Amino acid sequence: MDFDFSEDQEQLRDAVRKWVDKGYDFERRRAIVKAGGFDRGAYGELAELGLPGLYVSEADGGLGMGPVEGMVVMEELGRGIVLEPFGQTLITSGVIGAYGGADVKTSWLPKIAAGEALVVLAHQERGARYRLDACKTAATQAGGGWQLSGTKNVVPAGDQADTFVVPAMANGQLALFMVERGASGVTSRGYGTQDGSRAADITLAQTPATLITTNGQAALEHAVDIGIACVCAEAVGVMDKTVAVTAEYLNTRKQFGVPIASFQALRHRMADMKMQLELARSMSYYASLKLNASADERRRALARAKVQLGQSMRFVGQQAVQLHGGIGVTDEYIVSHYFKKLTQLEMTYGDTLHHLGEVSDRMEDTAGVFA
Amino acid sequence: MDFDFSEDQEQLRDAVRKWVDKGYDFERRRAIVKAGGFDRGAYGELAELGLPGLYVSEADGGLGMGPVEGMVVMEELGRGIVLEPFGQTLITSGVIGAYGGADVKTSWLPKIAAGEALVVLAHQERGARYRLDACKTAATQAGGGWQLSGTKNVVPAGDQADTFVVPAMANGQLALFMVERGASGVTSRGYGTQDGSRAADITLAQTPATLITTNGQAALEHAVDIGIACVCAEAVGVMDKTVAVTAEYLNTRKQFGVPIASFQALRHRMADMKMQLELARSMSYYASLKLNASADERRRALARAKVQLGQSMRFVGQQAVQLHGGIGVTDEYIVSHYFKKLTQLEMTYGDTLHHLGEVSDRMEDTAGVFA
Amino acid sequence: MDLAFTPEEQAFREEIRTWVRDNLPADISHKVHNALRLSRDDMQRWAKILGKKGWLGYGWPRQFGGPGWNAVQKHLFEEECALAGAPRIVPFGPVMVAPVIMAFGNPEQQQRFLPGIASGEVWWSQGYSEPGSGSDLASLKTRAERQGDHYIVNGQKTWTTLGQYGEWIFCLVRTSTEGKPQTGISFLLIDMKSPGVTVRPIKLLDGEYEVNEVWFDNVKVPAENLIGEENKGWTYAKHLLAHERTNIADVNRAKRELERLKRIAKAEGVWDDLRFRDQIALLEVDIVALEMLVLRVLSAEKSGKNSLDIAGLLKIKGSEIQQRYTELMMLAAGPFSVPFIEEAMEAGWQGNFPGGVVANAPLASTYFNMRKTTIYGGSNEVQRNIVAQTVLG
Amino acid sequence: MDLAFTPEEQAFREEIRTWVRDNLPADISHKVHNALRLSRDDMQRWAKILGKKGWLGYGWPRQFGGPGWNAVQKHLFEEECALAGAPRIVPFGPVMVAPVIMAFGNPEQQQRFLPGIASGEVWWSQGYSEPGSGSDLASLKTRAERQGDHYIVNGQKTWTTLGQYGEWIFCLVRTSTEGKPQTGISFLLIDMKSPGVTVRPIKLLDGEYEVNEVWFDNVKVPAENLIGEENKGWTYAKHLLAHERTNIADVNRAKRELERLKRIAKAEGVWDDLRFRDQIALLEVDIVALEMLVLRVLSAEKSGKNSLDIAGLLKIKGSEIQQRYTELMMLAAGPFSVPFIEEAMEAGWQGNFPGGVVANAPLASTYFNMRKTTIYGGSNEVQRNIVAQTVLG
Repeated sequence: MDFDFSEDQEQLRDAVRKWVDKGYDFERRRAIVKAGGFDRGAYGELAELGLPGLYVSEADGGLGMGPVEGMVVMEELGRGIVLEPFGQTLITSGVIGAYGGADVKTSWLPKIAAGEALVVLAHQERGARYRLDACKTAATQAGGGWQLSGTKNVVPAGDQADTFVVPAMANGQLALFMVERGASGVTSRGYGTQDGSRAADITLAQTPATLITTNGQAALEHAVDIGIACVCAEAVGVMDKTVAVTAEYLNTRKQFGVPIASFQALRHRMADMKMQLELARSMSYYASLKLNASADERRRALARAKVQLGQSMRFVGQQAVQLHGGIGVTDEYIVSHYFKKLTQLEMTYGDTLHHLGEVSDRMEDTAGVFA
Repeated sequence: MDFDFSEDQEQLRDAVRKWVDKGYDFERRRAIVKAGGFDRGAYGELAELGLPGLYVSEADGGLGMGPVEGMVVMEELGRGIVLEPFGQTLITSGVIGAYGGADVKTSWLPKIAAGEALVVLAHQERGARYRLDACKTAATQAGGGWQLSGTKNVVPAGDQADTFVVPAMANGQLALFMVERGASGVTSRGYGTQDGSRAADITLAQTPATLITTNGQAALEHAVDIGIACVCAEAVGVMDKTVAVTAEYLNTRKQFGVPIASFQALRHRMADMKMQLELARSMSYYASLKLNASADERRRALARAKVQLGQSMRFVGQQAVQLHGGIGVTDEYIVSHYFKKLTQLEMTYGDTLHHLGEVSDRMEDTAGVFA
Repeated sequence: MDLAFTPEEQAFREEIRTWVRDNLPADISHKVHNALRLSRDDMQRWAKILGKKGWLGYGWPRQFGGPGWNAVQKHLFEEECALAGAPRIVPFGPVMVAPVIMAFGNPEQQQRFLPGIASGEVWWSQGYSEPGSGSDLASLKTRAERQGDHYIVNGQKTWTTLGQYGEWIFCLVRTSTEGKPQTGISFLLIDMKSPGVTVRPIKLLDGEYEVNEVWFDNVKVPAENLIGEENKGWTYAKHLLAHERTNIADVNRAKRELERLKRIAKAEGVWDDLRFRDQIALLEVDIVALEMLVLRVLSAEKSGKNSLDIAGLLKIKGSEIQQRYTELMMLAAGPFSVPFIEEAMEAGWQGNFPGGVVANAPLASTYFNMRKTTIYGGSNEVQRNIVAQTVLG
Repeated sequence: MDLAFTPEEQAFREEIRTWVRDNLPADISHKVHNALRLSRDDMQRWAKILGKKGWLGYGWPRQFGGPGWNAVQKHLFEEECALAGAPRIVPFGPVMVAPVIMAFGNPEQQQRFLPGIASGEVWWSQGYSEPGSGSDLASLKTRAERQGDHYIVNGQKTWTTLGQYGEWIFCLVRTSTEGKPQTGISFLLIDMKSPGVTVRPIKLLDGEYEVNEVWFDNVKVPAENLIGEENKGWTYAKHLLAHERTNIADVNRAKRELERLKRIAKAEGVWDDLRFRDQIALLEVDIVALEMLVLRVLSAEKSGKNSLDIAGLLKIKGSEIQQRYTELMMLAAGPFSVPFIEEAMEAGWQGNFPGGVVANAPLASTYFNMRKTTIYGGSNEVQRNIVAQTVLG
């Protein structure tokens, strides 16, 4: 039982933080939002740090690191509300590494690790909401391979990514495939999202696809759990910065001749924000540290984590805006962008009520970190 | 649309308030609690004011008044956290008046109005929780009359009341009966309750009973709705006094050389208590003013009211104790008794979650006071 | 005590309902019912229709050309307009500055300004807040110096709602720095076309331009535009605040939006999800409770018997409810509220919104925008201070 | 970073678990698991069993006869005791005054007082709060005047937990009225059998006697009972507060009580009610989050690498969780938590509780009693002040 970060992890954190502070300031971010919400150059800079290979084995050209390192990176990217969907790389490299055959791994993992291929998860469909077992996209066998038809919505950077990991129904059960954006029958329509980043709807029409695994339900649940851990860690970074920015504002802004940080009602609100931040950070640790547990244990833990993070994100985001007053709802001032990011993260991979249901369904007689 | 009280109503309020202030102070109440939680003498004093006849027609010796007058009285009794279950009289006289045959009415209503018969609702059974359609007590026809067998729990003043209104299954459907406590086969076991008042378990064994109505489900729902309106009004009185007592304490108690009412965090808590009080008062009006509406409309309104009151009671009660600090959890100081009363009222005739379910089940496309 | 409206009140409601049904343009109500963007023209078109009928100044007494309605009638008018999907009346002219002009302006000012307000021809803005003066409004610094028959105004106002359309602005300006801050403030009407007035719209978090910064650089304002006496402006402003009535709770709009929330919940498949539905049920209870609170205030105003000093409660609860229904609408759509496609918030857009339900397009933006409601009009923290004062002294 | 305990830590836990299983009297754990009344004898019996093993002072260093455990070991000991249904150790002797005697007492005091504390023979109480000094503890007024080789103590303490059983009491007393209030306070050990000491139990809202008023009327206290220097008592008390550790969160007890809540929910038929169950699920998440927070603090203490200044958070969240599980237990039983039958809260009662489930008897009383947790030990309002200070300065 040890929550200290290793020296390597601290170095990793420093490297990412330095890049965010120096390489990804608010002005650059604003320009990227204006240009559509995704910058391949910025993703390339992350690749120069070796980050896309975080989950990729050294044999496949990666760093062979694990969830804690992923958490460290996501926290720092959250602190800078970085738009490029690095978490997608962790999800897809993780799921390919865990479920893919040797062919798929050797074709894709080195390219992912090198930053040459941005691979994202394309699973969201109309009507499924947050359920992972409702899928209309169909996979059929044609010749020696597979063809997919269907539509996936709100795919992160969907019109910019190179390749998709796509769940589809194959012979009555869920399977996971890789689909290249340049393949025949793929159309994508991109748009900005509420947090300033980019997404797209992807339509597949008899599009050739490579099978990752026929154990699609387990793999997709695992993929989404990696996604949840990423969301948790990213959110901790976002909230940490949000709390700091708000504290600074309260100490600067004066009304009635005194800094508004002197008003007890606002001080207590800050204390409550700090509470939510630290509970969230604790549960983000928990999420990442349970990511390699058995599927049952992992699912229960990740659902619990998302419930805590959902509550924390909503409270911290809303209160940060409130404590800023008028300036908190402007586009010019940074805090509203953190708020919007938190809002979108709450709805990513299942919102608070959804995961409360998961926790409720999975309750046992005893509960606890070690129960 | 008019929420002013008439002069008669104001006089009624003054009369009850005067009795509570002068005739039912904290010391007398404490003595009654110690003696078991019920004082027939105190009930008799209410009868001298004519109150038990409030819902009884003038022809039957009552005052022929309605829900608003009932609300006024219950508020004032709540202000003094009066132990004697006057609401039971409104419930039973109301349901007998609305559903009973001429025989039942003329036998019982004059006695109720005169304060000679205290009649209470005995409907709670183990296993039913707050549901009104789950009843194990059985009614069988024997000779020219009915006999009841079964057990009712937590009957208000059950070992002191003269007569019970009892729901029982008769020929496969719920019917409502009157049972005298002195009748054969009745055993009662009395005990104190959390708020200091009195209740009892009542067991009936082939006990002779008088039929009020075979339309028992409708009558019981109506009875409980009257009960909810009483609880709402009583709770408003309790909370009104609780808020006042707490405000006084904050202005008196000094720490760090100043009244603690000067701390903004406590001031805002007071503002939130005031909010809950006024929302509760508004919904208590709503409850009483909807008591004579159609069954559907009445049910929807009373469930909404109980949800609001439940939330308000819990917040006001808990925060009043908190703002008092240590003295708030002592038996000696008055506020804990108000808190316990509010706690018990929340669980009377269905708690907040129960009625939230009722509201949820009954939602329509539009909603509002006049929708 | 009676919950029902009188037959006269019901007949009045019927009359309003019929008239609104016959006169509210369908394209405008369509936008309101779907939270689509309203243009300046939309707002002014409806204002002029009301103005022609004599109802834009629906709270005005007869002597100034208003209908002379009582509190209940005003509420019924507001409710019928809200439920029918009418845009909210832009309040700065008819609701805010007009009562001040009526109460404290001279006959010349009344004749000069009230007709344009009543007809909806002239767009008014409010110049109160300044960058350094939010909750502490009395610390405002915009200076007006008397020079002969005019004032020279210098300073900056901010959070001026819809000020980009403004033709006139009523301002609190500092005419004296002596004594308490409140005592040196005057109430001045300024033509926004005057040289030296600059308006800069502020982009808000949802991408919209709704509030503005307004600069005054040696702006020359005729002394005849001063309302009442110099240095008494604070008193007039407080009078105005006292006239912000129950409509602050916006319960009628909440009822309309609750209906919309239920439509969205059904379309998104969460109406049958007990967890989500319970959230709606809780909101429904909140809205009914708020409506009862509003009705109690109206009744007290009508009878004059009891005064209910609970405006702060109406503001707090009303704004929290506004935030909650927009939050639930967004959460109902979940991932399908995530796309930010500005064109899809315009009426008549023919594109295909992700998931195919264009009604989801404005949900997140509206949620973001509504964060303002607990901040403006006296933040809810300030309101709690006020409520606490009534309880604790 | 690693969530798992080390093999050594796991072996340690096993050792504790086995010992507790073999040594905790079943009649006592039965009472704890069912929230039945614990007598003075129950508490002291368990204390003496621990004392004999050398574990009553489980936080003590070896030099004073303690086991010398690190933060994680102490936590594991607390957890195993809590889950097994051991009574909480009455903290005033072994956890509160002992560390002060170790740090600031002289060798004679250490030899005189520590053995009786370690063995559980002597019952200690705490004399801090006074009727006028709650959150503002430094304003305390109980006077101790030096007269030759002793002090004469006059004044009143209150909220003295279990003081009715107390044999010794450690007090903060005023020995000087000069300078800031904090600078004139001394730390004095007083034999409660001294003439002039009067103890009056205070009846609490649940009918129990748990706290007391303690009067000092010209009580003669030998000067050798002064800890450290005169007028430095505030420093020692702060040291003591700094030693109140993660156990303040009481997360281990919360885990045990969550289990009990689930049993009650099943017995009362609300386990399958999705609405009620969701409340339990939310609490379960709260408890896991609190446990993670506690573990983070322990890890930081163990490694000494990072210090986590979040004791205030542990107190706030821990106390809120305690209140919440008692509230849910009561609400689960609903009407069957309403009877107040005191005898039914004693072990071995043979009566028939209404509805037949005697486990419901203490639920409301426990809920009422737990309202204290957000008040005592520094109210949650004071804790929020402290937390805000760490964030805002």
